[in-house]
Amino acid sequence: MAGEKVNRINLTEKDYQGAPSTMCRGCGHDAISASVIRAFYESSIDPRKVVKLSGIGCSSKTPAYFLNQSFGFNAVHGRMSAVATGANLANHTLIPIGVSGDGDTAAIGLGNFCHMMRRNVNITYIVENNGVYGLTKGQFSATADKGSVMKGGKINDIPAIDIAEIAITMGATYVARSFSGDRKQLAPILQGALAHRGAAILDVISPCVTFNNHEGSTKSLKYVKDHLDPIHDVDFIPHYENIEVDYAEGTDQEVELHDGSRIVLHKLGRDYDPSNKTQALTAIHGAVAEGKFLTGLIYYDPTRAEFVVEQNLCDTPLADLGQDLLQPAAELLDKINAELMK
Amino acid sequence: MAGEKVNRINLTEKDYQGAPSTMCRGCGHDAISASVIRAFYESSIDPRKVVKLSGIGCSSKTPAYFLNQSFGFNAVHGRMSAVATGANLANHTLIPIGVSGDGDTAAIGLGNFCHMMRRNVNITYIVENNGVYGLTKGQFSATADKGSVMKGGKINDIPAIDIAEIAITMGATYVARSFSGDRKQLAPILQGALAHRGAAILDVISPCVTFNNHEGSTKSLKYVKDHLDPIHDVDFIPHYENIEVDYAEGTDQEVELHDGSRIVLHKLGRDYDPSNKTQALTAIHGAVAEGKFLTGLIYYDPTRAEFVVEQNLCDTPLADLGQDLLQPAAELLDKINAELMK
Amino acid sequence: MESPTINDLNICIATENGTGSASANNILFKSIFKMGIPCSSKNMFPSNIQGLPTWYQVRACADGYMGRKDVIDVIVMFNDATAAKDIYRVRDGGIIIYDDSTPLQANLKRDGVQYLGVPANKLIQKIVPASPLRTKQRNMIYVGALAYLFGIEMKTIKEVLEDTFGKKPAVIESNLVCIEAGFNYMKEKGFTQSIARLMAIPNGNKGKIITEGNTACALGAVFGGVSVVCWYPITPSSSLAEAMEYYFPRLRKTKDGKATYAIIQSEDEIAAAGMVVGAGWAGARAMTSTSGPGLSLMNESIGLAYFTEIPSVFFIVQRGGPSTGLPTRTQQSDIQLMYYASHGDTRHIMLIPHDMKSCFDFARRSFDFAERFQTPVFVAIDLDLGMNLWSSNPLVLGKEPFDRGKVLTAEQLEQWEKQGKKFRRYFDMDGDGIPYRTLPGNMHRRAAYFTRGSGHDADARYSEDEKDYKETLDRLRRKLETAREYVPKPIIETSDGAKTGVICFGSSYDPVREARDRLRAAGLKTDHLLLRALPLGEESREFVAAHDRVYLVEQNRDGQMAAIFKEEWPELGSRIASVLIYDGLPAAAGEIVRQIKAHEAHLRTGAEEWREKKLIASI
Amino acid sequence: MESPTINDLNICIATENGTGSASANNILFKSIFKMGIPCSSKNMFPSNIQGLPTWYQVRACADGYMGRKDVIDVIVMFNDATAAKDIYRVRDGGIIIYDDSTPLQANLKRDGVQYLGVPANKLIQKIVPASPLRTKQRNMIYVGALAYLFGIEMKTIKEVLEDTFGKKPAVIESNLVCIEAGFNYMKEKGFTQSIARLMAIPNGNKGKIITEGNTACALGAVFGGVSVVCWYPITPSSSLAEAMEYYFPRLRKTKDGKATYAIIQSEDEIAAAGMVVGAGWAGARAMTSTSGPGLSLMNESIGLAYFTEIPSVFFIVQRGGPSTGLPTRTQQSDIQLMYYASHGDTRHIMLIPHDMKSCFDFARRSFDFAERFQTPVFVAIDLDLGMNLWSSNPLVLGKEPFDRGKVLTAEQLEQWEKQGKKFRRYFDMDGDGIPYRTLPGNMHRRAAYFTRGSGHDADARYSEDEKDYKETLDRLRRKLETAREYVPKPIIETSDGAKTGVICFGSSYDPVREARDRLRAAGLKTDHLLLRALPLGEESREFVAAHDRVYLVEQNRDGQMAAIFKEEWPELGSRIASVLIYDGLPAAAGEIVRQIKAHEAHLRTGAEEWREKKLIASI
Ligand SMILES: Cc1ncc(C[n+]2csc(CCOP(=O)(O)OP(=O)(O)O)c2C)c(N)n1
Ligand SMILES: Cc1ncc(C[n+]2csc(CCOP(=O)(O)OP(=O)(O)O)c2C)c(N)n1
Ligand code: SF4
Ligand code: SF4
Ligand SMILES: [Mg+2]
Ligand SMILES: [Mg+2]
Repeated sequence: MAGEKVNRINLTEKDYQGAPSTMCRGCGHDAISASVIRAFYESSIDPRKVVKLSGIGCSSKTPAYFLNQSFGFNAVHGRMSAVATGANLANHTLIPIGVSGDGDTAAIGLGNFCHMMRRNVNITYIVENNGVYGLTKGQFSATADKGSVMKGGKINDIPAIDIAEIAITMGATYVARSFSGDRKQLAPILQGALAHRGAAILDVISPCVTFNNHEGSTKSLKYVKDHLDPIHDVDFIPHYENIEVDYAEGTDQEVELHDGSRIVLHKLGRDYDPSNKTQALTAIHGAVAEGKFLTGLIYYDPTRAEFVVEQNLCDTPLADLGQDLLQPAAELLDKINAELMK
Repeated sequence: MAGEKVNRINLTEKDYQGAPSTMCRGCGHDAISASVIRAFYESSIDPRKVVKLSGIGCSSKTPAYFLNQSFGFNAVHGRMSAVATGANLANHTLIPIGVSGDGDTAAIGLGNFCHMMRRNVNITYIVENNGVYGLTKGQFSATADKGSVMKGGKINDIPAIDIAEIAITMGATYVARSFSGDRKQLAPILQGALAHRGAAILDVISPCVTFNNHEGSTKSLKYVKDHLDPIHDVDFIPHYENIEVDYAEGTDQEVELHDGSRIVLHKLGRDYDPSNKTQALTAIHGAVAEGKFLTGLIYYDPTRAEFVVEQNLCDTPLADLGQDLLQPAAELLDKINAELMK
Repeated sequence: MESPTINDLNICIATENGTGSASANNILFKSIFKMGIPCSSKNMFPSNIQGLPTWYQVRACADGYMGRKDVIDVIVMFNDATAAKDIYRVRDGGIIIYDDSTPLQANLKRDGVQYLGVPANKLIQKIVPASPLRTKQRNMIYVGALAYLFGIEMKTIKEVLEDTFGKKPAVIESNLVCIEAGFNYMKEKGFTQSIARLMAIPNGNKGKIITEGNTACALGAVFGGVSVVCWYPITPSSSLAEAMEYYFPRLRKTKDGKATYAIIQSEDEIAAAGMVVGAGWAGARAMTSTSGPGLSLMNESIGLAYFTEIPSVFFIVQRGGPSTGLPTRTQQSDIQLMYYASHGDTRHIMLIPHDMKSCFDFARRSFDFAERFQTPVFVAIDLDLGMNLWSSNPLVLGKEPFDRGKVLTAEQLEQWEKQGKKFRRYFDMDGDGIPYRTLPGNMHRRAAYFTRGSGHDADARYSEDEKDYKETLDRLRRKLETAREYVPKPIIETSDGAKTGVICFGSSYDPVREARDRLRAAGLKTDHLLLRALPLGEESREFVAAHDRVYLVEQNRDGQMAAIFKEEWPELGSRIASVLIYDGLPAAAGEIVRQIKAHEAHLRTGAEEWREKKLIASI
Repeated sequence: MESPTINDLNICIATENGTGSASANNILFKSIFKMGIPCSSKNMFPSNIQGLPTWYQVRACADGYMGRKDVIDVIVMFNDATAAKDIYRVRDGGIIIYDDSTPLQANLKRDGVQYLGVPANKLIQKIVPASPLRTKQRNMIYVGALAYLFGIEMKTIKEVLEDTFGKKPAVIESNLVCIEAGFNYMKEKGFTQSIARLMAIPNGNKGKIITEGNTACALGAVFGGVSVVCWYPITPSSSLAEAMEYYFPRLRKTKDGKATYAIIQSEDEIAAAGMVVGAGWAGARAMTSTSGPGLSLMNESIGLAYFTEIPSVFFIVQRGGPSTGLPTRTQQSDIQLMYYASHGDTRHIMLIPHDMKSCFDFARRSFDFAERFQTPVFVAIDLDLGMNLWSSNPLVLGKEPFDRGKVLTAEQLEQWEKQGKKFRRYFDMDGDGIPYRTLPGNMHRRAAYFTRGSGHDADARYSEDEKDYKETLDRLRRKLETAREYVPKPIIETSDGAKTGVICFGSSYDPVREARDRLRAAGLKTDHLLLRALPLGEESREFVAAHDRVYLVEQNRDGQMAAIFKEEWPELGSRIASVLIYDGLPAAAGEIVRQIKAHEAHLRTGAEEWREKKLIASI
């Protein structure tokens, strides 16, 4: 242990690990877990304040493989968004990270997912997007591209749902896309999401090496690598670091997050303003038309209040309130009785 | 009867009526039913070839109030899209018209609705959008605008789902918005939808005079009338009418539908190309930002094949196939047995 | 000619909904109540907002029976659409009050009843200028007419108007004018009747409240400390959540005006259930309320809560099923669905109130049960209890502290460690099947665990091991066995030497009480067991065993509760005969008496009954 | 030393999943099968794609019992993660085959068994160059080792390799080399064993097929004329729909290459059920397939189909519940959920196959039942039947024409009109509870009607009338009564004078057959009833009535089928004792024998049993 690097709260990166993974060797999901570990470590977040939530699928198993010291809830297929909303209401001081799959989120879970975003529930919600149902052995998911080929040869005849597009449309306030293999991009995006209060949706392309890694698939490792289209390079500066960054005028852009942390976007050849909804959608449409994966912080809306704020909840988490605050006085019942006598 | 006007198949408009309505007097839904009757009559569609589908809600009751001679199915809450998809597969020669509410479609039914559009299932799908749950007495629906006031005084704190926006995003191929009170616009749009093969989604603002017609509501009759923003005037020319229309160069635009019918759009002061997805979304965003209801044919995609075509179904409706075609020969089973001996 | 009964009268008012009759009916009912007469009301309304038939029954009953009465003494026939049938709803010798602004149509005439015409349309045209109000206030005419005919005091009516419309004298006045018009018309015509008279009973209903089960449940939950409510509108449960929306801001704000609750209208029932599970997991007292279709949709999440052992409360206000069925009519037909909800081996705790006080008490205590047993708990009522007005003694807040169950705080965990005890999320340390839990946010380094709906071991680790799995299932069953002794016990009434028992639950209670009195009068003494919870306990077994024959009254077609009895105690099963009411109307004593008498007249053995079953449905 | 049994051997292979052992196991099983020896296989695999423990059991059984055997003769211990437990899975006197490339760890040693080491890692390193294939082919080593030890013929193995890999001689060769390496190593070492020998039986399995229940069901549906299939992936039912995706294009194309079917992977189970209802309504033979969680989600739509009377078929492949439970293990724990599915009073027809032929036949005929009764029909199997390989006589296509039920064409409607008969959608013209229907697209002017899940009258008009409503419910119940006589009858085996009966269904059949033989050998004669459908019929009642004691064997914790018997015939209920297996493993005769013997040794009355129940779960 001696000499091992620790973060601001004196934890090593190891302290953020979980149980050994049971993913297939090479699965993109494992790479994402590693980025999650990195992000929490780097942001010095106390794992005991974190709750890990998921649905059902290979992806949804992964919360067991990071942050061993956090509470976790592997719920039912497609309903993580609802469960997370409930947990958030019960205790808004917890830091929720959700992991889901493209089947879990965009097929069975689509309706609830959309409404969670509409409410701007505070969560860092990762869709580990591989275009297939991994755990049930390789059927097309709703993010499979039209024309993509299944392992058995079947061709998908319906257009894909674009997670980032629907997230922006439905009111998510922090929307990014990344690639499981790109920890350099993904980790700071995750840190930003954790600092953001509201629905942060991360569409992370995460190749399924077992069922969707063949010729003809548009989510194979090779295909994805060949078609990445990053908007910008991303850096994260935590709120407690008082760094004054030297921005290259016109090429770097700073985005301030709710807790004072900042995300710095380093331009890559194009102008891009993540706070413009229409522009964001246009950029996505353009990339999709070219068969590319637009990555980076695609959309960011700092203005909307998160869900629990709209609910005007008391500061103490509802879960922590005692009978004194939860039970009105008996006299108030008498008053109501009196009214009901009229 | 003598002297009553008949259409090309010798039916009077009365022949398209249904049972007496049980809507509240003045309900927008009744006005829409009248437009439906008008559209079918004008397009000379044989009601016996039509199927009427709906979910649950005031709106969903209305199929009983038009086209008495058609089969109808008032299914369960939010599942009309799935039921319609099944019916379409069983018999693709039927002409499906679906009526739903904003609660039915945008709340409980959202996920299934999105996937129906993704599949481009052939249907004319009307959302009778009043921003509330009428049948359960006036709670906010998912299309209630942020800031809109409920009858009891409660204020909605979540942004509305825009039916047209989500329809375009999810792959619907004919997307329009109209107003229950504007039969002149709605009827031809409906005729166009019926001529279109694919998912035609009509977001029809339809004030609930009982629960959402007060000051502070953004879906009251008055508010809606004051905020309509039509893109164009709409005319419908059925395929059997060989009219050569004299278009005012630069102001009229013709849209050809799958059966050879045409929709003529008469410009109202702005250039608008309904075949441009990004432009359509931008126009919607613009109108929403101004608190306006953009109406007209907002988006049209003639290129995508409807769902059953992608399924390569035989011409005879599946429902009409006999045992001769449905049951493979016994010898084929023997062959399979032989394979299973290996 | 019969001589008038005193305070025994059953009035049925037939109108069209959306015409404002609700207000008139309310005044009528409350006036009788205010006179101190025991009375009840039943609203048979359509699943539609305007223009469909609706019936409202007000029953005054000196003997205090609150159930619906199926024999109608007077019908107010104010709905043309149903008039042809309505004239036969009234008993022979009864009274039909109709609007004789136009002459009575021939097909609306029948023998053996007294017709009394009141020209409501004409009267109202004189009083109210053409306005939407006119249709509404026309209904006040029959209030006045009934008042005159049966002796409802105008002074009481005025009081009720004041109570109802509070500080709006203009409204009070305008209604009063119409009521008086009806009253005076009858008086001028010199109409009389001789079937019943209502007479004030001083202090008769003193201290009594009037409320609906949904309100009582809502208050129970609010006083029970619920802090997360997620719901989706559905009749007849919406008004439960809406009552909470009304009471929460008044009762559950902190000093600085912040909420100690969250009440969320979700996008559907699956979301509502999911949110409740999430909130229960995170430590809040969480609930949802719904009816049949919503319950069906919640099935998967209920199984999740059962298997992961998350406290969660489901208020189910039953309506007519299957499918959309009759959303505005009453049934008790979701009993099996609740008890067995979800796939796999599941059985759930159900609390079954039967009156306003138990609605309040059980709602309040449901959270104690849910947290004690770490499991979904159902509070099962029905439309009759939930949406009809019931008179009741005032609600009383019990003094017991909340039972938060086996939750370990960080401090307790520290203690445990010192004592060498290990926190194991799913370990049955106490032998009662109930494990200990910690709440997310607990900062003790051993507090965190992983919750999953898939197989797990006693330490909450993923496991597909057959022994772990069986152990979990066995422990869950053990938990249910523990619950048997814990849930509210049945209330048993015995009379000396009765060999026949009657069992019922929920809204059947009052009709059964009345039916038993009638049966006793007819020579059949019965004992009674009011079932108040599932799983069944020893008392219920003993009750069945102690009687030769037990009638189990329930409001469904298939004898769903009887099936649960038979499953538990097959050896006693053949003693149980089902009394089944399932036409959507609130249970009435008359039908219960009829069925029991028919059964007594023709006692059958089990095997015969089985053979006959095939025919029964067609009778 | 025992002398070797002939063709009686139970091998268990413990590996890690995703390592390609499935292929080796398949070759092993098929080789024994090809030798003509009656045999069966059970796959206990994890709910994960790679890296978790998996066990595969191959049982050769001269007596032809196909159930899982809980006594294991030989274990192939190729998974380090489970080895410490695996060594105790094998019986005393049994054999452990392990990889002795490295020496056996101390904790993996036990007494009373024979250890045989084969250095699989070392051998494979020599044969296969470092490649992903290596891990996979390492498994072939144990095939060779077992072949040598127990006498599986190499020539048969070669045949199976050829059958399996068809035209890929390189693959055949590379696998063969590995198998031979294992074979030769054992031979060189001169290893012997004396517990069992496998000996070819000429023509032993001649004419037999090997398949899975999911495939047999899929074929049944394809030959049964299903034309709309909507499904959502879920283990263990996915392979049913996937088998259809495989067979449809081969069997159900028109001459011009178009499809006479649609098979749609829907976005969730609610959509799948909704689509099926829509398709059934529009006249197609429509089905879905799912497992517990999907069934829970489909509840609302099932009620819709029941109440609107729409033919629809639900294939339910049961797995370990509740909740996500054990998705890759077997149970029969959704019996009550299927039978009572949805809210309100609902009961459904269930077909319960028990072998490959009945899977095929019932799947095929399910559409006849659905269309005849215009209602949801369940075909209920479980993972054991559905996903394990079973040997069977060939599937035979019955010659009966489809029964499309009471569907009226335009021509028939014309006839009816002439005869003065009126088409009334929900009218019980024939007294059997089943009305007539027309299909959308029927051009007769009287054909159209309106379908709704809300209350309706006999003419399909909206109705909230209590009489209409009760009539509908009664007729639906009558329909169920009609179905009792119509559904597949139980198969009854009696032996002279047995006072004890055994009832089982589905995948329990073979284990029960074996258990009964063992019990008979031990002096307890039993009769047997194989239940094949719900609702229950007269034969089942008579069977229970004819025996003093009836053991009802089922694979769930709560005795769900027993509850249905008790509900039907309470007077017979106390004769029924439940034999319950619910650890997720396929039922084994040993456990059934154990439970029955224990029960016989300590016969209890119903009341005692009830008191004990509370303790049972903790045993
Ligand atoms: C209600 C329900 N339906 C179906 C399933 C089966 N199921 C398990 S995981 C899964 C899909 C997972 O796909 P995805 O979310 O993309 O995750 P991945 O495995 O690809 O990471 C399905 C359909 C289930 N568990 N529950
Ligand atoms: C599963 C289910 N949940 C809830 C309901 C109750 N319900 C009936 S209609 C309705 C909302 C209808 O709103 P909308 O679709 O907007 O139609 P509108 O009445 O406004 O035309 C609801 C929630 C139901 N019938 N089924
Ligand atoms: S199956 Fe695919 S998604 Fe699942 S663990 Fe393996 S590689 Fe990853
Ligand atoms: S309640 Fe509203 S939506 Fe329903 S019928 Fe009345 S006006 Fe129309
Ligand atoms: Mg996936
Ligand atoms: Mg609405």
